[in-house]
Amino acid sequence: MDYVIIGNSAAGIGAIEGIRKVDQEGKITVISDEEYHTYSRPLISYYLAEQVSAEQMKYRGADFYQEYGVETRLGDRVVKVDQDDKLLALESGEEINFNKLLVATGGTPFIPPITGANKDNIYTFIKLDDSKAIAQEVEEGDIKEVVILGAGLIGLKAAEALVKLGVKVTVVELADRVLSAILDQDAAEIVQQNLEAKGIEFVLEDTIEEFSGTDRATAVKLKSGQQLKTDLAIIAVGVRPNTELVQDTEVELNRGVIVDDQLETNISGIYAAGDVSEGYDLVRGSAAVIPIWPNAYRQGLVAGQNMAGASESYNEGFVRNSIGFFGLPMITAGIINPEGDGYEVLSSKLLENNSYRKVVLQEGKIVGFIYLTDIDRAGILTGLIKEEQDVSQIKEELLADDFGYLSFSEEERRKLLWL
Amino acid sequence: MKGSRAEEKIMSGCAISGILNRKGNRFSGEEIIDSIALMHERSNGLGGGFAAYGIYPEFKEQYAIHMFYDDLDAKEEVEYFLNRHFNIAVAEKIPTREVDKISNPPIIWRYFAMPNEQKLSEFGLADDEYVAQSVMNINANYRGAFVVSSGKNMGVFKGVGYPEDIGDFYKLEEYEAYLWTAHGRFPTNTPGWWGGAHPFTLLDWSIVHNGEISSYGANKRYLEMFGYKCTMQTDTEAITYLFDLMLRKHKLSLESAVKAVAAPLWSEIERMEPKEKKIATAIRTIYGNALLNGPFSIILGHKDGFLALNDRIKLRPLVVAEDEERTYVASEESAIREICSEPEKVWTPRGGEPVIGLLEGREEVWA
Amino acid sequence: MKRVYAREEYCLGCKLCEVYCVTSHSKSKDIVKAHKLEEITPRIIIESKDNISFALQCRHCEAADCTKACITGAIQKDEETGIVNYDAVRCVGCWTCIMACSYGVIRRDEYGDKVISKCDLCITEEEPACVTNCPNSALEFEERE
Amino acid sequence: MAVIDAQGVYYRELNQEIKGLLAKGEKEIILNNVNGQRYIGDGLTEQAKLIIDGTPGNDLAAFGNGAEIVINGNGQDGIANTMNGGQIIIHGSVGDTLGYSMRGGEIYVKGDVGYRVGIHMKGYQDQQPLIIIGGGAGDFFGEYMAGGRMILLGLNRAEGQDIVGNYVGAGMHGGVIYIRGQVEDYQIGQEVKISGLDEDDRKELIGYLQDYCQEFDYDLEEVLDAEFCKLEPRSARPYGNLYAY
Amino acid sequence: MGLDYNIPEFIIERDQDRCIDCQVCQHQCANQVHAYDQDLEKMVAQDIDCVNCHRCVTLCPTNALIIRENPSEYKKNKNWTGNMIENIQKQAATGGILLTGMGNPTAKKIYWDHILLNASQVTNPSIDPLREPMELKTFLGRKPDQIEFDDNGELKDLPPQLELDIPIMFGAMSFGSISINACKSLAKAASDLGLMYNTGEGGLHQDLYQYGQRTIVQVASGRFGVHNEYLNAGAAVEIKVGQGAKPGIGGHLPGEKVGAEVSKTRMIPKGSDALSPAPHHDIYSIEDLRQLIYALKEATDYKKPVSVKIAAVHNVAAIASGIASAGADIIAIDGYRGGTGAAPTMIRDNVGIPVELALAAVDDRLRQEGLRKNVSLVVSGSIRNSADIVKAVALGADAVYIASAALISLGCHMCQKCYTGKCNWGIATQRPELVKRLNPEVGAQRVKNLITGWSHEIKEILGGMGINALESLRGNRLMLRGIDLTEKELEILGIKHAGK
Repeated sequence: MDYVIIGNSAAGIGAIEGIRKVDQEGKITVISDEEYHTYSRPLISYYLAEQVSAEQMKYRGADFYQEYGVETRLGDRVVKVDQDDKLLALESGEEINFNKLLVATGGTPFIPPITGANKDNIYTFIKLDDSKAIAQEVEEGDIKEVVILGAGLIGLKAAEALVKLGVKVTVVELADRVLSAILDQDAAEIVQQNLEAKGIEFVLEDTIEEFSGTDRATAVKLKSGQQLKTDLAIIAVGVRPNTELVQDTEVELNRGVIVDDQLETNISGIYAAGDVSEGYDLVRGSAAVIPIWPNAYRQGLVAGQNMAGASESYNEGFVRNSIGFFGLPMITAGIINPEGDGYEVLSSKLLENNSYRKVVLQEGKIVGFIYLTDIDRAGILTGLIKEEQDVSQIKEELLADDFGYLSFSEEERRKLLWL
Repeated sequence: MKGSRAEEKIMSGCAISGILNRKGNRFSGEEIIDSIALMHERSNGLGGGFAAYGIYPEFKEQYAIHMFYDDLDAKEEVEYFLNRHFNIAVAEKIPTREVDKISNPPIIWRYFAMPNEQKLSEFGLADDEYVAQSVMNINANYRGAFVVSSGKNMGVFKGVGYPEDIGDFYKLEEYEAYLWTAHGRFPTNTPGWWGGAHPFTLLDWSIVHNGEISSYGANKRYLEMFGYKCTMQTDTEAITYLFDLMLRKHKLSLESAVKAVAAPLWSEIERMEPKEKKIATAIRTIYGNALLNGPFSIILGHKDGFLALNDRIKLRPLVVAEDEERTYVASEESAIREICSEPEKVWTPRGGEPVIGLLEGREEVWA
Repeated sequence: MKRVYAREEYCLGCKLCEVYCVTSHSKSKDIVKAHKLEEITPRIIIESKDNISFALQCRHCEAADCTKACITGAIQKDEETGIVNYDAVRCVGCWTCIMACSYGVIRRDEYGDKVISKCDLCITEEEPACVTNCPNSALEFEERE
Repeated sequence: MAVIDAQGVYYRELNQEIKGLLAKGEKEIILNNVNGQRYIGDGLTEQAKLIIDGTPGNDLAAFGNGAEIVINGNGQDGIANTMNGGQIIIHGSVGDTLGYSMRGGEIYVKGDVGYRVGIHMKGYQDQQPLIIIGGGAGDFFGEYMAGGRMILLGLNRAEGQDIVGNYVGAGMHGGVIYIRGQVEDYQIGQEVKISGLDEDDRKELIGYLQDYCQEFDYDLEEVLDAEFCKLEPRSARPYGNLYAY
Repeated sequence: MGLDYNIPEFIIERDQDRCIDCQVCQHQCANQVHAYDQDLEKMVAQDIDCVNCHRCVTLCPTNALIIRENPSEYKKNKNWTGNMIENIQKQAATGGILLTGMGNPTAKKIYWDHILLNASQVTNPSIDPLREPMELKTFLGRKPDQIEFDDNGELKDLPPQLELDIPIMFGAMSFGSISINACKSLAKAASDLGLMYNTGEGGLHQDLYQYGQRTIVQVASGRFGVHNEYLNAGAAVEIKVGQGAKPGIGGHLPGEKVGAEVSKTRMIPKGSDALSPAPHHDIYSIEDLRQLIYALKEATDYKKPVSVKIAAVHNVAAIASGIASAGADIIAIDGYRGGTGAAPTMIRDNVGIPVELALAAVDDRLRQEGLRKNVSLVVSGSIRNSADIVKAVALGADAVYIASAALISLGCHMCQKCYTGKCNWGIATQRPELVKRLNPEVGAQRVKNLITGWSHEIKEILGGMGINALESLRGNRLMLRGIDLTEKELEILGIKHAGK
């Protein structure tokens, strides 16, 4: 059995580990346009901030491929997928047969149509190479001020890293708050204040119209007319599924590659997992791209097992994030800012220590939450979402500081904790 | 009494020997003397004695009461009692001879007697019970007097000295019995007391005993509830009464009585067949205080034979041998071989395993 | 595999398990020094209110979500021992594991620098310290179906 | 070679005569008509041989350390009490407490033995006491055993006679007992474990039995042609947990 | 309040160098003595509330706590001792009866400690109990004089007997006075060890029916939870006439301890006081006792031995003799040092007689009357160790009840505050958060350990006497000698003075 995996990040590694749970013999080939040993993408901001070494970036040990019997084509690129002949053509000219194919090509940063966006010192920030290039600029060049477009997870992690390196950062965000996808207004305010306290400046409800300068951008002009000096700029307004590779095949696409609960596409033998895929969202009850690391790994793992003949399902996916800036941690999941009827929102008062909690219920079940600062047992809520546990009896206690299994009846507790 | 009766319990180590002619043929006391004498080392000269069964054929229906008296006053008092309560056919001194090593004997007398009919009906007792109570009465209440034996057609000859000298003293070569038992004593109290020598008797039960019964205090107080008076402070007395209680009064079989005095361990009872187990459990439950605890080997003599037994974990020795007519038991094999150099069979019983020697034809009675 | 199971009907909420967990994971192994001189977050969590209390620690799940969520590979399940191991060197403190653990038994180490606090079953000992020292046998270390 | 007629001789005289002969360098003494004399051969250290016809009394060969004693008949109780060396060969059966606290030497018994045989037998340094018994044994066999070897063959038993009684190896904390036959769990002390023989055990056993069988004219192959079991202590410290401090 | 007595009885000393502020003491004290003071940033204690139960001392992981008696002294006075003064102060403040728990703490003579045991030397061997058999099995129940067979030679059945593997039983302590977990611990231990557990007068909780074969069900004056199923659930029935700690008076379980489970078990309404009358109102004389004994035998189809428990009082021997002839199979005698959950102090400390003397007198009397061999005798009232048991058996007892010792093995530290219901050891309490502190598995194991240790000791002592079965010790007073006893005491005990 020949397994081919396109992509060498969480989903790809999950798939390798999944295949090997079932099939110790089959040939596995991993192809990635990045030349690196598998590394952790979420760590690129830590790398930029010099908090982790290149060695520490490795997502699996140095002998991982050997141990798992994996052939690698790193730094090469698939240029064509022949779904009928089950053949891949690589940029290097090599052709590779497959019986089972996993598309785990991840996402591509979206670059809005801004004048001058192609200048040399304008970067996106999702790959190690991005981080390395920026790091080099900071190290070599005279980078004093940076403008970042987008106050999402990526933009702010880049901002945090750069501030730690002593750079002045201004973040421009079209929305009315930072981290609008994962925080509500109250929480966003706390986070923003915290970031501002560390020196990051924000321009909200605005966007960049133009990068000016010659080869390198030296200033940005905002839609509001405001001008900002910049020595380097980062565009972090979103990531889209990298479906390019299968665009010419019969693999069915929506925003991402559509997969069933076994992570298989409409074409038998071709699977997709990770940020490129569009699977079932437990919270929304419909298909969605869930571009987060744990989801990618789980999808990869399940896809791998199924490619090797197992029959595993995965429909527990939903968006959840654990992130922190300058020691202010937050964990959020699911639907944070519900729109429409049928939701019940519980939220705590903001406390002096910046602790904040919010839980969103739908039909007695948790569909989303925010834990800010006191995050230690947030996983309990994640679990309750996953278990689709009815919490209507204990909703008074959901926001309590010491919320835990104590709030459940003994019977439920024994079940949930398998005691 | 010659030597003093003990105030506290007497402990002793000993040698025992016994010979039964199963056909009831009688033989002289020489052999039993030779046998017990061989184990001289096991005694210390403070006690020796013999029980002989079948020695008084001419008076076999009468109770043969052997007595020790310290003085004539005691004799007079007891005889007054005996005369009132018994019809005495013969009253005579038991013949003895001068023996160097035997000194200071009491007045030794024997009576062949039957209970006084009138008294018997007055008390409403059977002969044996009447005699038994009389014996205990004398032993308890008459200072300077001691009943040595009180069975029919049997007698006990004992005293302070090595057993071979005691045998010589009593001229045992002149008696013929079908069952002889003998005892050489090693008491830890000195001086020995004539009444304290073995065998100890009641009616025709006689006990020779090697060892010490640690359960004495429990056995004694148990017996007292049945009217026995343990006045001798010896294990042997208590053992005799226990057998009297179980065999004569409660009519237990020899086997059952053994299950009381050398009770099978609970772990053994656990492995028994249900019926046997039930009986063994009942015996231990009812006769718990009859358990003889501590090291012992005993020979219980009676008119039909003997029961030899050692304690259930066999802390004292016992050897048995058989030839055509006789069964031998002794503390040491050499004591048997001394008088029967080539027995047909020699064996050592297990702890608590009774050896029962009976006259031919009497087996049924004891089953 | 052998796991620690709490029996809340006998948990006193005395928190001696925490005390001994800290001692067991201290450098000094001395109960007083461990608490007075070292800064250690206990790896066991007591939930306690009114008459109910019980202790929780890492369940060392078969399909441990934390290992799948970990962005650095710092948490991995040892296939042989079944123990979910944690490598503090690789951990960057992103707390994704905390998000993933539905038992809520991974905590930030309040003293350490960006590391988590999580039960390791006291692997070098015969039995976890919390179990050994529970005064009421409210914790059991055993194999269950 | 000297011959003594022991008929009716008191033990002290008999033993003095034996010791006198040995002191004069006598190497072999035959004792005829022995019956019941105690302490024969006690404390002998000479490399000499006593041949006894008859039934010697208790405590034969106590504290022995070198002599060879042959009994052409049965022995009584307490033979080889605290023996340190030498050899005792008994052509008949013996009584209780054979080889109490024996530390070295060998005892061969052709027939049966009584209670508490090999009690507190112990090995020390290169001394390994050995008792081999042709017949059966009573209760408390190897009680308190702390070392050495005992082999119980159970040959020529009477009808219904068990090969060994109860409480075998009670309190055993050293040494090995080999029994030619089966022992039930209830028969052994709680400190003892029963197993079958492995190759090494068999070799050891054959080594011991060769001489023995020759001595008594037993057929070695026949003796070996049976299932043996091996009894060993579970621990050298059976009562380690008995006490509360 | 002004004049009321409020000097702490105990002083708590905390070694701040060792205290790690773990607050275990705080979590464990039901009297709320310990607390963490946020301002002082350390643990502090309210000495006045401390009952010296040692829960905190025991659980403090760094041994940082010491509890001392308050060293404040009264002016020296052998007559008006501090204790006397404090009692008066308490009564002056309240007008109530002085109440206390557990057994008599006064310094009266303990006869066990004046009796010494024998051992074998030379003339007979001591027996090694570890390797040689050593039997403690005991049967309680009525025994016939002799074994009897019917005409077919079949053994006639004995009257019902309780079979004990060790001559120890757990004395009566009701569910209500002690917690369900304490009951479970004792019942399970009894079951595992082959002993007996006694329900006391609190009925039998449904969870304990499984131990019925190892249970003596008690019938007391309040008849709590007594019904046919209960009577037949146990292996024996005990009529409780009296209790050593409070002879002649009844009992009182306050309503706050009558929770749902106690209510169900005792079959009384939740929250109502459970009052036990001083006498049984169907026993005003000995023939009435016989009537009740046979009523119980009828109700249990003559399958269960019936025990009668009395307090050791002045004419105990005559009473016991009456009980034996009234048909009881077992007589239990509880001495004046016996424990209790609650008793008026004056009664506990001043009524009744020592069980040692009572036992000796009863055993003698029953023997004189030839009854001792038929009826079983159980004694209790502060059996503190295995030697006490050996002495009791040698004096004449068949078995003993232990209660305080069993509770101590469960954790009790004898603070004597059982009646407050705030037992920090989860024993004498019905508060769920305290009850759970006694894990019955742990409890049962601790009790089992105790009894196992004692049984080893009893065997060692027996072996030393050269005895390998307990029945050979029973009533064997030759194994006892007295020291520091008067001729009269020796006479009553039926033993000689040491040296004689």
